[in-house]
Amino acid sequence: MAKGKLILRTDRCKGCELCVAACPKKILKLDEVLVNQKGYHPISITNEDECIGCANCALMCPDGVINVYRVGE
Amino acid sequence: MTEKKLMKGNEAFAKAALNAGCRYYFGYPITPQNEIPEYMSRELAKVGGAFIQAESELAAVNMAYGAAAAGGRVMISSSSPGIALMQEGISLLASVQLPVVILNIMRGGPGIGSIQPGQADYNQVTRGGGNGDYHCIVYAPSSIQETMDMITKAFEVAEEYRNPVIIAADGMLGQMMEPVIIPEAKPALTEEEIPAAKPWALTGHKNKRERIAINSVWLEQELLEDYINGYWPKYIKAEKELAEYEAVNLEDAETVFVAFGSTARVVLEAMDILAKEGIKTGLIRPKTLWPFPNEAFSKIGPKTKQIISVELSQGQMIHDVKYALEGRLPVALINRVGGMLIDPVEVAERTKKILEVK
Amino acid sequence: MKPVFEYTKGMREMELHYCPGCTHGIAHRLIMEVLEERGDLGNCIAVSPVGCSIVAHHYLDVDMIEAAHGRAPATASGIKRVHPDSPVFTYQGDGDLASIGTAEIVHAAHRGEKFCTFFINNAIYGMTGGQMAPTTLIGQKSTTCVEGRTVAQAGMPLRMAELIATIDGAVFVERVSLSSPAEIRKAKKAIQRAFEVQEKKLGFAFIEILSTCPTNWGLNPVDSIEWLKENMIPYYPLKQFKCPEEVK
Amino acid sequence: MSVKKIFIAGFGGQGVLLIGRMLAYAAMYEEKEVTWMPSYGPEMRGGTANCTVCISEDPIASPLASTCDVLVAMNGPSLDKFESMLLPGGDLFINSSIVTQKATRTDVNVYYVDCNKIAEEKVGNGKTANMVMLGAIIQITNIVGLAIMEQVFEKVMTGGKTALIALNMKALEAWTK
Repeated sequence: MAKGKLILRTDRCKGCELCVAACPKKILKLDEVLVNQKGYHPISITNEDECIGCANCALMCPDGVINVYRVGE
Repeated sequence: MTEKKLMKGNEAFAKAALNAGCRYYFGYPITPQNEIPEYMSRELAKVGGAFIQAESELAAVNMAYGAAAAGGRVMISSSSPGIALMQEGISLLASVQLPVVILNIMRGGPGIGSIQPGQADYNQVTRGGGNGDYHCIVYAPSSIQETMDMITKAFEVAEEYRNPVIIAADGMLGQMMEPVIIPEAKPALTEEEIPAAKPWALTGHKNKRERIAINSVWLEQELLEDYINGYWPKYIKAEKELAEYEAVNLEDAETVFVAFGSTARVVLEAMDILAKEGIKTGLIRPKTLWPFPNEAFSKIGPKTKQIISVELSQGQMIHDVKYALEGRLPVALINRVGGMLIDPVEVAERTKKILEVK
Repeated sequence: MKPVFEYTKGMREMELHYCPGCTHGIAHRLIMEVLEERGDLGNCIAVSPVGCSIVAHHYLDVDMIEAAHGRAPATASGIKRVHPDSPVFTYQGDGDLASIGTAEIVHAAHRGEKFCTFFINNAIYGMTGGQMAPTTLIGQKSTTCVEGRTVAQAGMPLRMAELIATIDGAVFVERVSLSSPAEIRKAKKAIQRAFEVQEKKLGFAFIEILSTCPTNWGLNPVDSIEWLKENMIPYYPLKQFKCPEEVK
Repeated sequence: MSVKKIFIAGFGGQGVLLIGRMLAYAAMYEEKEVTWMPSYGPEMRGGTANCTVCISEDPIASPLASTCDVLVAMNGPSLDKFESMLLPGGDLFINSSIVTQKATRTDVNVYYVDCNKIAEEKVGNGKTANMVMLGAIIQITNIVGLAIMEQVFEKVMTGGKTALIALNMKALEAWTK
């Protein structure tokens, strides 16, 4: 069961993948289909249940795409 | 030798300097002229020259001051705010009469401004900019080829007049590509040849001549006055001998445009548009901004009723135009500022408005 | 849901123009987080440089002025004289601070100016297209050293934090990196201390922030982070060079 | 003066400036007058790019275009922004691999070129998408000859790149009306 919940503002994403590299659970990935209005494949979550809410992704994100919340509190 | 090459302006300018025998270049990154220091960093060492990426434009101009005093053939380049920072050094170069070619790839100002093409450096380059009584000789090319040819000439003029020469090009010329014929490479002065070629240069007296001192400070003002009066005739000579311009259709024109640099090219196209509507126009294109080609204005025919200065500024050259005309004809301004370019259709439309108003 | 991380209100609601993976966005955010937490967003006055972050004033929700290239510390010195109790900082890149602006930064430190300087070191000129910076590493390629920087041509890269640390007026000097979540947390702690030093009027506070420039390094953003770790940190060690007792 | 102005726009990285440069080389080798003027800005990834190429038998006055004879839209925003620049009767080339909308002009000739698909399927190399577009421009406008392009490629693709000449020539001919 997920401990963390990510709210993504994918319109701001530039597909740099710094969050992908920082995620300890490896549950972030660029969306292969979607292209945002800036012309980038934005970030997406492959398995929401595994998120531990560590916020490493948000710390690494230069563009303010990711907000992180604790589930159930 | 006469094979045409498609070259980006800035690279062509650097190549022209190299072929003119320039062996020393000092610069600092600033858009839109970065290809010049980049080219020099790659090529100068190959021909026995030297490139330094200075810590600032202020350092670059003072490196040029040193290298020129030592007898080297030197070019520096920058863009408008960088040239502003160099003004201390330019005044210094003029005060001690050292030849340096200064390439200004102009952009929109004031302040840090915009990185798009501009001509609001007119006052900065023609009115000194630095302190004291001096002039820079200023060329204003309108194509890549003309810039290359003017650079070639600028080194000769700088050394003949022992004075800084500015080439006032702009971001459009620096960034565009055109086919060019590269000027023939001239041999550069070797270190051994400097004493004979430039007897005023610092080379060490070798116990064979009196020591040379290059100084800008004069604690006895009487001596400074004598010194300034002593070199001033070269500027009178320059005014007589160096002014250049291109005139198009002055005899027939009812309206004569005055424009320099890349703006003159836009005006040429506007003239075609106006001609199709039966409006006869001509053009005076100053190729030197100092000395200003006053003589061109005496060639304006009796049919001309209106002069229009077209500039990428709030109207800086227009004052020289009015001075040259001595009040004979009305002068209007068509302009854009801040790095905005003007296009031929706009020039044509605004011209018609000016002519209707009268 | 309880927030673990929410984008700081110190960042204005607009997208950043920086290239994908450029760490300016992280540095901007950390400074604004600290100011927000201190309740200082409304009091702060900041100075932006010339370089990619010349438009920082678009993004940071504090009063700002853009300085001429390299002159931010002089501008900040003037601001601080009028508003001695307001938090003031400069945000400068390696061309701005370590090249054209060396006189101003050295003398701001020398006077013990009571403001903070955040020095973004990414070892290259970004905005003008990848020319050599004073901090470019030996062997690193740039458009004005296409074969790689050599000592003979350009000397050894300048270590600004070490240099500033030799000046008595600089009382807090630290070098941090934006290369991992853990390092980012440390960087934020250093920024907090720097503002405390300023608040207590102890002297000049200087933080060098190792950053990436994927575009001009010719690497993707993730590889750029690795390059920073492997190449920059060995030459630019992460270290707190000076810290007054009052903020330890 | 019969100056032909070609305006090419798209995302940075789509080879927009390269298409223009290839046209400029070709015109020069055909002994024509030519200018190539790029948009320029701060070095930045992910921005937009455009360039203007002017080709003429006579010296070219302004290298800028407020109107153009040929418009090439490599992405959607470029079509929206620049469609009105095209003179009536002009040629409009749209990269239909990326541009989903249709042209709104009815007084121009519109060509939809599926650059990426043609590059991948017919040429066998997705990177040649911009050369597929260049081929379409040349075939329709005859602004330069297709034959001269081999000479252009020989000049710009030297050393290890000579192997790419045949591939690029194939790309130029891949699109057919």
